[in-house]
Amino acid sequence: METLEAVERDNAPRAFSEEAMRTAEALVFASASPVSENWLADRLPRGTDVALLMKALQADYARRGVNLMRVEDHWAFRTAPDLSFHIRKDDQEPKKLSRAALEVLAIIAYHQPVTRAEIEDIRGVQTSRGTLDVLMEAGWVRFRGRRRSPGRPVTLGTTRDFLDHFGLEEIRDLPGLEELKGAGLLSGRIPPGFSIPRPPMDEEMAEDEDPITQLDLEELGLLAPTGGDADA
Amino acid sequence: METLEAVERDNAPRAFSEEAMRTAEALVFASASPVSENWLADRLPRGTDVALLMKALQADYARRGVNLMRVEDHWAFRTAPDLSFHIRKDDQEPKKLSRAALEVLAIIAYHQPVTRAEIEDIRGVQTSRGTLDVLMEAGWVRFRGRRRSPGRPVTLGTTRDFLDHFGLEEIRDLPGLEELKGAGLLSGRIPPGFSIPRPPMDEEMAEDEDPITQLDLEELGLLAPTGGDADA
Amino acid sequence: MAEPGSIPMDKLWGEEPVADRGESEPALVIDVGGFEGPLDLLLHLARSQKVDLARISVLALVEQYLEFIESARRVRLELAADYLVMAAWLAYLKSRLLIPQQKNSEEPSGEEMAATLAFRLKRLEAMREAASRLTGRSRLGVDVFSRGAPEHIPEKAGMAFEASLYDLLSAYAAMRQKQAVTQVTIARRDVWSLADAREILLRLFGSDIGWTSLDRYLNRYLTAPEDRVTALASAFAASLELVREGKLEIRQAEAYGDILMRSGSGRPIGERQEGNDGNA
Repeated sequence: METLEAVERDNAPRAFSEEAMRTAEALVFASASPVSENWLADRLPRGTDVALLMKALQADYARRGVNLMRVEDHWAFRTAPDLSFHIRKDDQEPKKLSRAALEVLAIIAYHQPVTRAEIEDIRGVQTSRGTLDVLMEAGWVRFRGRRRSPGRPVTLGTTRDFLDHFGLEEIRDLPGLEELKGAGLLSGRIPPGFSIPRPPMDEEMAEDEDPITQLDLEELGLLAPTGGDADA
Repeated sequence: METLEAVERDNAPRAFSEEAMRTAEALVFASASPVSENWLADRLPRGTDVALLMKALQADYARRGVNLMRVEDHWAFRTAPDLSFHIRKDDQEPKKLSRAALEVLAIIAYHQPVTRAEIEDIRGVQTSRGTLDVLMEAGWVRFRGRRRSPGRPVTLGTTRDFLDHFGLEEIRDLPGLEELKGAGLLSGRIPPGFSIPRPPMDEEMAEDEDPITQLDLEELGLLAPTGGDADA
Repeated sequence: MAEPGSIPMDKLWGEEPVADRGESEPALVIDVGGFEGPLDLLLHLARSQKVDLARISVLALVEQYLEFIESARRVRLELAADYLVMAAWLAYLKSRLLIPQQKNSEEPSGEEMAATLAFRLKRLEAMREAASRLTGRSRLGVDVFSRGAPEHIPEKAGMAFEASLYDLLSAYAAMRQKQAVTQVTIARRDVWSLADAREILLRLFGSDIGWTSLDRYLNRYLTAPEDRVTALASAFAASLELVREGKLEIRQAEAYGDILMRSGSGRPIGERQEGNDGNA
């Protein structure tokens, strides 16, 4: 290790310029997979001693949080092994929300307070139980209350986290028909009578809506009763 | 930059340990997209001065082939801009924006938050449907909120990805922003020093010594809400 | 006096301007020989005067523009409304520049209007320059690159989901549109709809040009002779609606006289009971 560092510090003529070293560093960094010395040699000034250069670079990085690793004759940057406590490869990547979940979420956002039946009516397809679960788990959708209508269906709405995640100050910041049209998200052909609802102010209960209670949730099997494990 | 390097070189007690520095380095290095200081703070020893630490790290990397860049309060490693020629990947040139889209992007960047009507006023032409869509899909433009004016039009602005893409730390760094502001070209009002073109028939016209009256451009929705220079 | 026709029209439509117009844009681009709207055309005309934008001869510019529009009409080129609205505005500007300003007139003087025009041209040009300076920067993915092989850092919380507002809105819009099945096909109109007329009036009077005769400017530039009746009817009907919303004011000095319009206070009629600010 010491000899490598000596190589790096020397001001004696090297087999590579600073420019070559910086370029090699950038090339390895930007590459999606480990790069071979031959590949590097093609992209560095003629006559560059790539092996020597890479060793010097490796020495530079030896004590950093990022190391230059050699795998056979290929090179790659990796976070230092002793920091693996902080960085693991095996964890789940953040998941992309499915198309169905996006649609349901958007309907809840625009049409809230909205019941499940109404969501299905708007989408024209049944919503699978999992979709709502995902949105609840993400913390973007909540039970708001119950509609004062036969069966007293539960109404759904969005949460504060929803606004935070999507960069909205309030739910009324959602763009309306004209703006969706203007942005090219809705095409010009819109049937007469087509409208996009203006969501109510946050936290405002609709006239035909009662706030939801813990008891409601348990009764509906939406929340496991404290103690038992009813699988609704 | 010199002060930053001084911070780095000092062996005076720092507000952070080497361990913290290596961890931060690894955390930022691991990610392709910028990571926030808050996110870093959660993963570093309690009480670490993240902003200071990142500046020290930035100084470390200032002359390397890979630089540490700030985008708002987020940090990312990027290859050094001067190496562009060597590492340019000619195979995956990103989709070229149309002239109209570029113009709209520039207007949104310099005038934000800006409404669609204001964009159209500046360009003197309707924005075709695909244009905003393209910019939003690229992740450079977003709906910001709503203007507190009649009709509450939605306002548009740029995203952090926009800054990242164009290598800007923040909106203030937009090229020429200050001069444009100074020249009054970013407000709806005609700046006081703006010379009135003299029509050739001038002599025959009634003598008019009045300064330019403040045309009521608010009607046009032209007034930027940032109107810091509205005292014209 | 200005020299109308100092720009050969053929040249404007010819290869020259088209050449530097960059990539094409689908559909709706209003394209008169490659110009992107009336301001773009005006900017081009102004540049060809080869002087500082702040010192262009507005009158000459107006003449050139109007001549351009006339030529387009002669060859029966269909011009987009934006160009015609601008023509009407410029024709009005020209009259204001030529006729001495009346004392204590509420309307902006010709010079003020000319300054507005020069300002808008300057501002558009500034944005063009800004756009090119932006693209001249080192861009991520073009000149500057991010980590090619990112490593994942686990979130503290278990499952994380990703979606952008754009994802959300485009999913919603596409789904609503798909669901709104309709067989309605709208026949192409050759009359002005109320909505068209309203849009055009708003554009024209949005720039606060003072009392303007509907017949003189609107009709002359906005319509072909055979459409005048429908245009007038729709424009008039739309104008009444706009008056009610406070966006427009109308006056007519005598029966069958010119109908004059100008932009309104912006306050709907119902809300104006207190503090009448002396509007006619």
